[in-house]
Amino acid sequence: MGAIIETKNLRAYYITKAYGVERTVKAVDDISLEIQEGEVYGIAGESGCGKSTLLRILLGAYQPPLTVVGGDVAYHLQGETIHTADMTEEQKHDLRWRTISYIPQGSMHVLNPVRRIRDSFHDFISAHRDVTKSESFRLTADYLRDLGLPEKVMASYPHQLSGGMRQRVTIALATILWPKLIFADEPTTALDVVVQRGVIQMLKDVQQKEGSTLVLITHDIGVHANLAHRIAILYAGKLVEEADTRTILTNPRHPYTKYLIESLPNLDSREERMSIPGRPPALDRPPSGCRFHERCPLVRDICKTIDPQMIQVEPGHRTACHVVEEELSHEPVA
Amino acid sequence: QEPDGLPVDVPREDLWVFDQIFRWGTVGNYNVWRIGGSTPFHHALMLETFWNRDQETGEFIHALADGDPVYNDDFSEMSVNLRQGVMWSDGEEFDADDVVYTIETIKAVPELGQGGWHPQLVDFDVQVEKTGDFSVHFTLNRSNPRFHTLFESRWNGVYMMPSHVVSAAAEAVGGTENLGSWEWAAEDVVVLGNYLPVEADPNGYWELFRRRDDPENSLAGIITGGSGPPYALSIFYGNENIRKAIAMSRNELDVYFDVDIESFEFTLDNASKARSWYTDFPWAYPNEVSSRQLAMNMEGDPMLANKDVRWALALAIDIVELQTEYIGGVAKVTPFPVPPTAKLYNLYHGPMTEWLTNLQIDLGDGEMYNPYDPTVPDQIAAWAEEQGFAVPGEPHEVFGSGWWKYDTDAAEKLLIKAGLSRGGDGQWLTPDGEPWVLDLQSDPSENDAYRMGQAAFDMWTDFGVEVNFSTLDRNTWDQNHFVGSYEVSTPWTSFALASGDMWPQIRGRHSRYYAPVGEDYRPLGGDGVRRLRDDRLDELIDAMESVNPVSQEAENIEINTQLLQHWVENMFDITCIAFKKFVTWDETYWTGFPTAENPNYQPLYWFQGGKYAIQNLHPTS
Amino acid sequence: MLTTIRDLFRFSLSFRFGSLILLLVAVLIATSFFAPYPPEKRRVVPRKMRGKPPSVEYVLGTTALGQDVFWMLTAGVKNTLIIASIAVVIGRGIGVLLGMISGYLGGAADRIIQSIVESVIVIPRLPLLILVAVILKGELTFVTLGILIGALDWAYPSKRYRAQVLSLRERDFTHTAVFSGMNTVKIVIQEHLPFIIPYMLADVVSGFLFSIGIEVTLSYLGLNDLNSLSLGTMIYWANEWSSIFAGKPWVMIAPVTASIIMVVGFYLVSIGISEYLDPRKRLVRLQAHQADLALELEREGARTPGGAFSASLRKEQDE
Amino acid sequence: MQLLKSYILPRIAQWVVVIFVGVTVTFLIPRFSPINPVDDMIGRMTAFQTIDPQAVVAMRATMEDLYGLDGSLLEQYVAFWQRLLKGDLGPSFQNFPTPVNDFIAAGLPWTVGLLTTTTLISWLLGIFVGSLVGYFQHRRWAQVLERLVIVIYPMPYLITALILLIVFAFYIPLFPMVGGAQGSPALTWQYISSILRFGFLPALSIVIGGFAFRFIMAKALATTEIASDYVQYAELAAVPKRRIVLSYVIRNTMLPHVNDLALSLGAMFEGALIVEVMFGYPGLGSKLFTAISNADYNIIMGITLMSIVGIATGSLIVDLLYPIFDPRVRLR
Amino acid sequence: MSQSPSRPLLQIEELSKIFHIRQGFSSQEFHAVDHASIVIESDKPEIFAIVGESGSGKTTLAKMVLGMEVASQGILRYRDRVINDLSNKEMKTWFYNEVQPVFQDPFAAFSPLKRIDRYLYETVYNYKMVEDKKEAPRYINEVLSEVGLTLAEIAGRYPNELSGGQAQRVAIARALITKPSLIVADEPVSMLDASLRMSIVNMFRKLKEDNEVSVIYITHDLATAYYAGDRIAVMLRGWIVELGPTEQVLGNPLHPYTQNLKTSIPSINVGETWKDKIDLAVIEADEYTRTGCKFAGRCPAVMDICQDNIPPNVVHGGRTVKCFLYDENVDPAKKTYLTPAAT
Ligand SMILES: Nc1ncnc2c1ncn2[C@@H]1O[C@H](COP(=O)(O)OP(=O)(O)OP(=O)(O)O)[C@@H](O)[C@H]1O
Ligand SMILES: Nc1ncnc2c1ncn2[C@@H]1O[C@H](COP(=O)(O)OP(=O)(O)OP(=O)(O)O)[C@@H](O)[C@H]1O
Ligand SMILES: [Mg+2]
Ligand SMILES: [Mg+2]
Repeated sequence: MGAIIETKNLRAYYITKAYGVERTVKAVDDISLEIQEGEVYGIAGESGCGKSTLLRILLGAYQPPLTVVGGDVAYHLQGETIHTADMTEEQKHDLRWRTISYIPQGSMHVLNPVRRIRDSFHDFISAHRDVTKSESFRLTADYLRDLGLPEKVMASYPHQLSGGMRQRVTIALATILWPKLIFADEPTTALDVVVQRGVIQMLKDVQQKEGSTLVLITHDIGVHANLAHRIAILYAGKLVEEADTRTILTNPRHPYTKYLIESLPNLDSREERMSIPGRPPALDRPPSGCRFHERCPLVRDICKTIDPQMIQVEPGHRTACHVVEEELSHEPVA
Repeated sequence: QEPDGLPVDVPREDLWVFDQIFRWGTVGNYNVWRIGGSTPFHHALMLETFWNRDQETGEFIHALADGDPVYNDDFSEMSVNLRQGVMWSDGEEFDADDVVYTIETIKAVPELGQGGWHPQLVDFDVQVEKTGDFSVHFTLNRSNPRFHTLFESRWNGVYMMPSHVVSAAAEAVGGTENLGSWEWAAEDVVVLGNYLPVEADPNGYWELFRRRDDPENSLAGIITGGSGPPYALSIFYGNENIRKAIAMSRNELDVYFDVDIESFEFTLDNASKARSWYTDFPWAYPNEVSSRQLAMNMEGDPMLANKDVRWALALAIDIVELQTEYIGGVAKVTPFPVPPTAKLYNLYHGPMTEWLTNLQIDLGDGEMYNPYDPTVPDQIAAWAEEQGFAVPGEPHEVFGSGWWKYDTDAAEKLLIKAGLSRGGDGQWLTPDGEPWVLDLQSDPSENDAYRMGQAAFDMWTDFGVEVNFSTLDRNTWDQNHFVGSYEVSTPWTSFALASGDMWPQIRGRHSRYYAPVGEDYRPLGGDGVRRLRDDRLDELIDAMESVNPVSQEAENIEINTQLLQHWVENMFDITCIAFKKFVTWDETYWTGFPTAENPNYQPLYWFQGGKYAIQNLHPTS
Repeated sequence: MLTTIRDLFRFSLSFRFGSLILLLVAVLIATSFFAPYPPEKRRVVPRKMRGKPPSVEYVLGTTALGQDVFWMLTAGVKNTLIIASIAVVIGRGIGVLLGMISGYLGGAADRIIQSIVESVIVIPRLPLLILVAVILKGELTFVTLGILIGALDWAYPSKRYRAQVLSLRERDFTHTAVFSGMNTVKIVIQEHLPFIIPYMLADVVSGFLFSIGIEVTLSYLGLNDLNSLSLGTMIYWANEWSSIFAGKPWVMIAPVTASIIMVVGFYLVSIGISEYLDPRKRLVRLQAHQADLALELEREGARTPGGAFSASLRKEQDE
Repeated sequence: MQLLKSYILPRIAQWVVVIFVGVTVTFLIPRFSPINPVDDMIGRMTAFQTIDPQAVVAMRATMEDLYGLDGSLLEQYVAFWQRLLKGDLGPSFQNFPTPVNDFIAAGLPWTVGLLTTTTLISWLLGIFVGSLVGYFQHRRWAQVLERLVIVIYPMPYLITALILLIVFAFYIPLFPMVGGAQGSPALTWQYISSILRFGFLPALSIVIGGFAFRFIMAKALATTEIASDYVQYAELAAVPKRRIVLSYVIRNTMLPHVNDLALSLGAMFEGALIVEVMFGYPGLGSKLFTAISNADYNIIMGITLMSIVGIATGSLIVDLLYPIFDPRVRLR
Repeated sequence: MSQSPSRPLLQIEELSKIFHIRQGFSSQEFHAVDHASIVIESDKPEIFAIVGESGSGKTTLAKMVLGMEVASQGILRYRDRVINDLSNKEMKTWFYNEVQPVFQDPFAAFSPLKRIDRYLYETVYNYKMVEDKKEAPRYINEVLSEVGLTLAEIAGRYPNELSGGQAQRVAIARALITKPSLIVADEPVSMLDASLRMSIVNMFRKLKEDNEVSVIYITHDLATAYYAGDRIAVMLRGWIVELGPTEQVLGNPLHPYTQNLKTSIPSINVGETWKDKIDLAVIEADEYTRTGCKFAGRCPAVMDICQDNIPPNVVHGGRTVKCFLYDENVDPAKKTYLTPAAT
C-alpha cells in the first residue's frame, strides 16, 4: 500500500481584490504530505487555519479567488499518477464520485430543499452512471439499508429530516458509488454528541467496507481520536505536526499541539483548564518566522524570524518547531 | 400579393375598405332611432331621409322626397311628395305609410330620442297625414319656415322606418312604447340604402356591409344609376393619423377621411396610387362647410369685452404665416365664420369684398384704418409657388378670401386706445398696471384648430401679450365652454349651412339663451358659449326666423350679410380658416371616386350627401 | 457616505457608467438654465433652418415650427426629472413611513395597513392615473402630476420596507439595543435607518424608472400639460406631428433616446448600489477595509487588535 | 381546520376587503369628473346638426332619468352594490342602453387571452433565460444578453409598442394593424392562426417588457442561488448543468416568482391598456380608455371591477396554492 | 415542584411554548418547550447549564426567560413577578436591570455599522448607572476589566475590527453594566474557536464567584457544561428529561437519553473508542409528534408504557428525571421491555 495522494510544497492563496484593496490570504502555505491508501487521515486545527482550503485543493475543486501559487498535488490511482494541475474538466468529471468523493461541511444546506432525497440521489448517480430512475432508486434503497438508515428518508424532503439524519444522508450521497478516496470536511460539527456518534460510526462503516481512504477534517480532537489513524495539525496555513493518532494524543511535541490537547475539557474532572493565549493570526498578514511565536510560551529569538522546517521526530512523527529541533539536536539553535 | 391584415376574409376585389371615424360603442343593434343609437353615418350606407345636401354645391339632393318642400303661407304646414319605385331591401315598396308610421312612432316614444327629433315633433305638435300613396302633409301648431331641415340630412336626419318591420317588432317587444329597447339585429335589418350590415367587430373596430341583391331598387341606385362595390368594410384606426397612412400604404385601406398634413405626405410617398381631391398642392378637399376661429369669451378676460382689444388681437396675427407654416398652406382663409366654399364664396365673400375693403376702424385720436387685406390669397399663392407648387386655379378659389392685415403697429394703437400700456419689458399691462394675461385653450385632437391656437399663441406672445396656452382633452375643453371658464379658445363653427341659410346655426346666440360665466348655458337650450348679449344680433336673428330660406332666398341672404357685417365690425371672434379634408383614396383596387376634375358627388362619404360617391366606384383592373 | 460613493465610483463598472450617464443628464439640465430663449418657444429658429436634421448649429435638429430640439431636450429632461423627483419623494415617503409603522407596530395595525397595501397593489395604477388625470386636466401641472404618480406608487415600496424592518427587528443587535435600554425611536433611527437607507437608494431609483415611464405614457395619451416640455410631451408632439414618418425622425429620436438613456443610467446606478449592498461583497469589503486599517495601525506602531489581551493572558500563565 | 382558521379564512377575508376597497375607490373617483355623461352624449348626438334649443332641454331631462343619475352619492353607491350583487353592472351611458355586461363579454376574452398568454410567456421565458444568464454569468453571450435586457427593461410599454408598430407594420409589413382576428369565430385553423397573427405585435410588446422585468429578477435570484451550498455541491459532483439549471436553480427560485406572478398581473394589465390602444386590439383596456374620457361611469366601474377581481383572485389562488409549490415548512 | 424556603430568583413551572407550523395544506401545533420546570434560587448564585441536541428548545426557553417570547402556558416568574405581565416601563426600569442576555454570535449582536463602545455607553446612560456622564468611561473601564479588556482597547472600534473572543467579552461586559442578577447566555461559545472557548467559560466561573451573578449557560457542548455548570438540565424535544447537579447528572446519568449522551462524547483517551454500535434508523424529526415518551423510538430501555404515556417527572437520586424507569407508582409488571422500535 502506497500513498494515494501526495502534496509537495503546496501553496494556495486567496487573492482578492475588492473595492480597491488587494488582499492575499495565505491559507495553505508550503504544505507537504502523503496520505496512504486505506487509512483515515485526520486534519485538525483552529477555525480559519486553512483546513477546508487544503481539502478543496486536494479535491481539485476550487476557483478564483483561491489560486494554487506553488507546489503540486498528485493522485496515485491504479498505478497512474495524475497531477491535479494538469487535469482536464473531463478527467475531473470522470474521477468525481466514482473515485474521489467529498462530504461537505454544513449538511443543512447541501441537499436541494425542494427535491426529494431519492431524486437527489438519482441526480448524482445518473451523472456518472447510465441508469434509469428506478435503477438508481433501487441502488439507493440498497445502500441506505446497508448503512442502517431508514428507507423512509428516500421519499422525504430534506427539511423533514433532522440535522443528523441529513448529514448521514449526505454521507450516503457522497459515497454511493463506493469511491476510493473520500474527503470529509467537518462532517459532525454542529451536531449533538449522540448524532455525531452515529455519523462517525457510519463513516467508519463506509471506509471499512471498501477499504477506502478517508481524509477527515474536524477541530474536535475527540472525533479524530475515535476515527483517524494519523492526524495532521494545521496552524495558520502551515502543517505544524503530523503523527499517528496515539502519538499526537499522548506525546505531542509542538507547543501548539500540546495546548490543543491539554485545553480540552472532559468529564473526568472539573479542574480549571487553561486556554490558549492570544488568538490566531490573520492569514493575510501572517507573523514572520514561526507563525505561532506570538502565542508560544517557549518562544526563542529565532522563532521570530526564521520559519521552522518540518523535521522528523521519530519515524512517522514530524513537526515544525525550532525548540523541538533544538532538543533533538541537543544543541541550542543560533 | 394579397394583403392579410384585414379582419374579414373577403376577396379584395369585392371589398372596398374605408376609414371609420369612430369606434363603435354599440355593436350589432341597428335601432338607430333610440337615444344613444350609433352615430348615423355608421348607417349612411343603409338609411335614408327626405333630402340630402350636397356640401359642394349647397343644392338639395332629392332623396326620398320627389321635390322641394312646399309650405303654406305662414309656414305652419308642409307638403312633401315622395319618390316612387324605391324598394325596401325585402322587396316592399316605400310609401306614405312608412312616413306616417315613422313620424307618429318617434313622436310617441321619448326613448326614440336620437337627434332630438322626438322633442321637436312634440314641441310643434306635428300632425302627419297621408294625402296619397306617395304624398304626405304635415301640420304644425305654429309657424316654422325651416321645419323641413328635420328631414334634411347633412349628417343626421329623421330616417324613415320600414313600417311593416317596425310595427311587427313593436308587437314583439310588447308595444310601441317599448321600442326604445328594441334591438334590431344585423340579419333582420331592412334598408332603403344599398348596403346591408353583415357583421361587426363586437369591440367596435370594424363593420362589414354587403351590397343588397337588387341595388337598382335602392335609393342610391336609383339616384346614381351605379351599384357600388359588393362589400364595404369600415375600419377604425384610432386617433393616430399615421396608422391610417400606414394602412393605406399596405393597401389595406381604400379611403380615409382625414389626416394631418404630415401623414398625408407620408401617404403620397408610400402609397403610389393614392391621391386626394387635387392631384397636386393643396390636395385636400376644401369645401366642407365649417370654419375655425379664435373664439373669445366676452366675459372671460375683462379686456375682451372691448371691441378694440379684439381687433388688436386680430391684427396681431399674421394669417399668411399661420396658414402656411402652421397649416401647411392647405386650408382656405376666411375672415368670418362662413367657409369660402364655391357656393358660399359666391353668396357672401365675393359680394362683401368691397364692403370689407372699405371697412374702417378707429385706431384712436380719430385715426381711421382699413384693416382688410384682399391680397392674402395671392400672398399664399406666392408662397406656394416659392415652395415649388403649382396653384390649381385662381388664388381665391384655392386659398379663400382676404383677411386682416398683419399690422402690430395698428394693433398697438388699438390697445393704447383701450387703455392698455406697454410695461418696461415690452409686455402689455392692463389699465390697472397689472400684466395682461390671456388664457388660450385648445384641444389637440383637432389638429388644424390646435395649430391655429399655437400660431396665435406664438404671434400674440411676440406682440407682448402674456398668453397661457393650455392643452385640454376634448371633454374638459367642452366643459369649460359650457360654464364659460375660458378666455380664448379654438372651436369650429359655420354660421351658414351649405345652402347659405344661417338662422338654424345662429339662433342659439340670441340673448334669450344668455347665461353668465359660471353657469352652464345648456339648460336654456341655446348656444351661449360666447357669453354675448347684443341687441342688434337679436334683431337680425328675429328677422331671419320668419324667412323661408328656399322660397325667399334673396331676402334671407340680405339679412345674413348684415349679420356677418355686424359680426365683423365687432370682431366677435377671429375666424381664420375653413375646414379642409384630406380625404384620400388609393386606387389600387377601386377607382371612380370624385375628384376636382370629376366632381360628380362630394367626396365626404361619411355625410349623408357623400354616400352617393360610393355608388360609382368600380374595380381598377 | 463619501467613501461609499468613492468606492462605488472606483470599483463598480455599472455604477461608473450609470453615474457618468447621470452626470451627462445633470450637465444637460444645467445647460437648460442657459437657454437663450424659452426652449418651448416656436419660431426661434430662422425660417430656412426649420425642420432640419441635426447640424453644427442645431446639434439635435429643429422642428418644423422652428424650435431647437437641443434646448427642448434640456428643459424636457429637467422637467421629467422634477416630476419624477416629486413622485419619488412622495411615493417613497409614504412607503417608508407605512412600511416602518406597519413593521414596528405589528399586530392589528400591521394587518390593517397590509390590507390597505394589498388593495392598492391590486388596483391597476394606470387606469386610475388616467382617470384622475382626466379629472384634474386643466389643473394638471408637473407638480400635481408628480404628486399624483407618487400617490399611487407607494404600495410595493412599503411592502419592501416592511420586510426590511421585520428582518432587522429579529436581528440580534436589535435585541442588544433593547437590553441596552434604548427606546424604539432611538433603535429605529440610530440602529435601523442606516440599514434601510441603502435600500432606499436602490428603491428610489426604481421609483424614477416608474415615474419616467408613467409620465411618458400619460403624455402620450394627451393627459399631461402638453404645452410644457417634458420627455413625455416631446414624444407626444413628435408623434402628433408624425415626425418619424414625415422625415423628421430626430424630433422623436431625441426624447426617446434621452428617456432610455436616463432610465438606463438610473438602472445601472441601482445595480451598482445593490452590488455594493450584497452582503457577501460587503463582507469582503469590510475585511478589506479592516486590512487597510490594521496596516495603518501597524504603521503607527499601535498594537494589533487582541495584542493587549494576549499579553495579559500570557502574564497570567507565567505567574 | 387550524389552517382554515389561521390561513385560508383570513386570506379570503382579505380578498373581500381588497375588492371592496378597490371598488369603492373606483366608484368614487369618476364621480369627481367634471364631465357629465349626459351632456357628453347630447353633445355627440347633436354635433353635426341644428336642433331647436327647447328640444335639447327636453332631451336632457329624459336622459338623466334613463341613466339613473339622480339621487345622492350615497344612494347611488348603495344602488350600485345592490345591482352589482345581482351581477348587473348597469347600462353603458355612451351606448345606452346596451348593458355593460355585453361590453365586458365582448372585450374580456381578448384581454384575458392576451394577458394570460403574454404573462405566461414572459414569465416562463424570463425565468428560463434569466436563470440561464444568472447561471452562466461569466459567459460572453450571457453578458451580451444581459446588457441588451438592461436597455429594454426600462422602456415604457408605449415606446416598445411604437417601435414594433413602425418596424413590423410598416417597414416590414408582416402583421396586421387593427383587430383581433380575421372573420367570425370558428374552430378552424384559419381563424385560430389569424388570432395568432393579429395578436402577435400586441403580445410581443407586452412580452418584451414583462420578459425583461422577469429576466432581471430571475437573474438576480439565480445569482444568489448558484452561490448556495446545494448548487455548489451538485456542481462539484458533476451533475449535468442542464439538470442543475432546471431542478436546482430554477426550481428553487420558482417560489418567489410564483408569489410574484399574480401581483405582476396588475402591471401587465397596464401594459395591455396601452398596447390595445396602440394596436387597435379589441379588449377591455382600450374600451376603458374611451370610457374614461366619456365619463361612462358604468363601463369604467365594470372594467376596473373586472381587473381588480381578476388580479385579487389571481393572487388569492396563488397564495392558496402556494403550499403546493413549496414543499418546505413555513413557520407561522 | 420544588419548594424552597427562600424567594426564588427565577421560577419556571410547567412552562410551554407552542408554535404553529404549516407544511403544505396542513398545520399543526408544535411544542418547542413542553412543560419545563426550573427553579433558580436567589441566595446562592450558580451556573445553570442547559444542554440538549439542536432544536430541543434551549433557545426558545431562553427567549421566554428574557421576555422576548411570550410563554404559551405555565408559570414564569422572576423574583415573584410574572415576566409576561410586566409593563414596558417595568421591563426597562427594572427587569432589564436584573436580567441580561449574551447571544451566540458576538458579531451579530452588535450593529456592524456602529462603534462597539456605543452600546456600553448607551447602557450606562439609559440605566443611569452613573450620576454624571463624565463618570461613564471610568465605570465602563471597570466593568471591562472584569472581562479582561480595557476601554482603550476597544474605544472607537467597529465590531469587525475585534476578534470573536474580544467581541464576546464586550458583549458580556455590556450585560454586566447593569449589575444583573441573572445572565442568560445562549451558546456563547459555539461560534468561537476551541482556543477561545475556555477563556469565556472560565470567565463565567469567575463572574459567579466574584460578582454573585447567576448564569444560565446554554450549550450543546457537554464537556464545557460539565466544566462550568453547577446544575444542569438536559433537554430533549422540548422536555427537560433530567435536571440536577452537574456532577451527578453527568457523572451518573439516570435517563437513558442522558446516558446515551454521556457515552457518545468522544473520548480523547487512547483506547477508549466506541465498541458498540448505535441504531441509526430513526428519523428524529418524528419524535415531536410522538404521543408517548419522545425518546421511546431510540431508547434502549423502552417499555410498553412508554409508547403512549407521557412519563412523569420523578425525583430520584437528588435530581428530577422524566422517565418511567424511576416511577415507583408504575406496576413493575407493566414495565415490559421492548427492543427499540424503529419507526
Ligand atoms: N473566498 C475566500 N476569500 C478570501 N479568503 C478566504 C476565502 N475563503 C476562506 N478564506 C480565508 O482563508 C483562511 C482559511 O479558511 P478555511 O475555510 O480553509 O479555514 P478552516 O480551517 O476550514 O476553518 P473552519 O474551521 O472555520 O472551517 C481563513 O482565514 C479565511 O478567512
Ligand atoms: N418562531 C418560531 N416559530 C416556529 N417554530 C420555532 C420558532 N422558533 C423556534 N422554533 C422551533 O422550535 C424548536 C426549538 O428551537 P430552539 O431554537 O429553541 O432550539 P435550540 O435547542 O436552541 O436549538 P439549537 O441548538 O439549534 O440552537 C425548533 O424546532 C425550532 O425550529
Ligand atoms: Mg472549514
Ligand atoms: Mg439555539
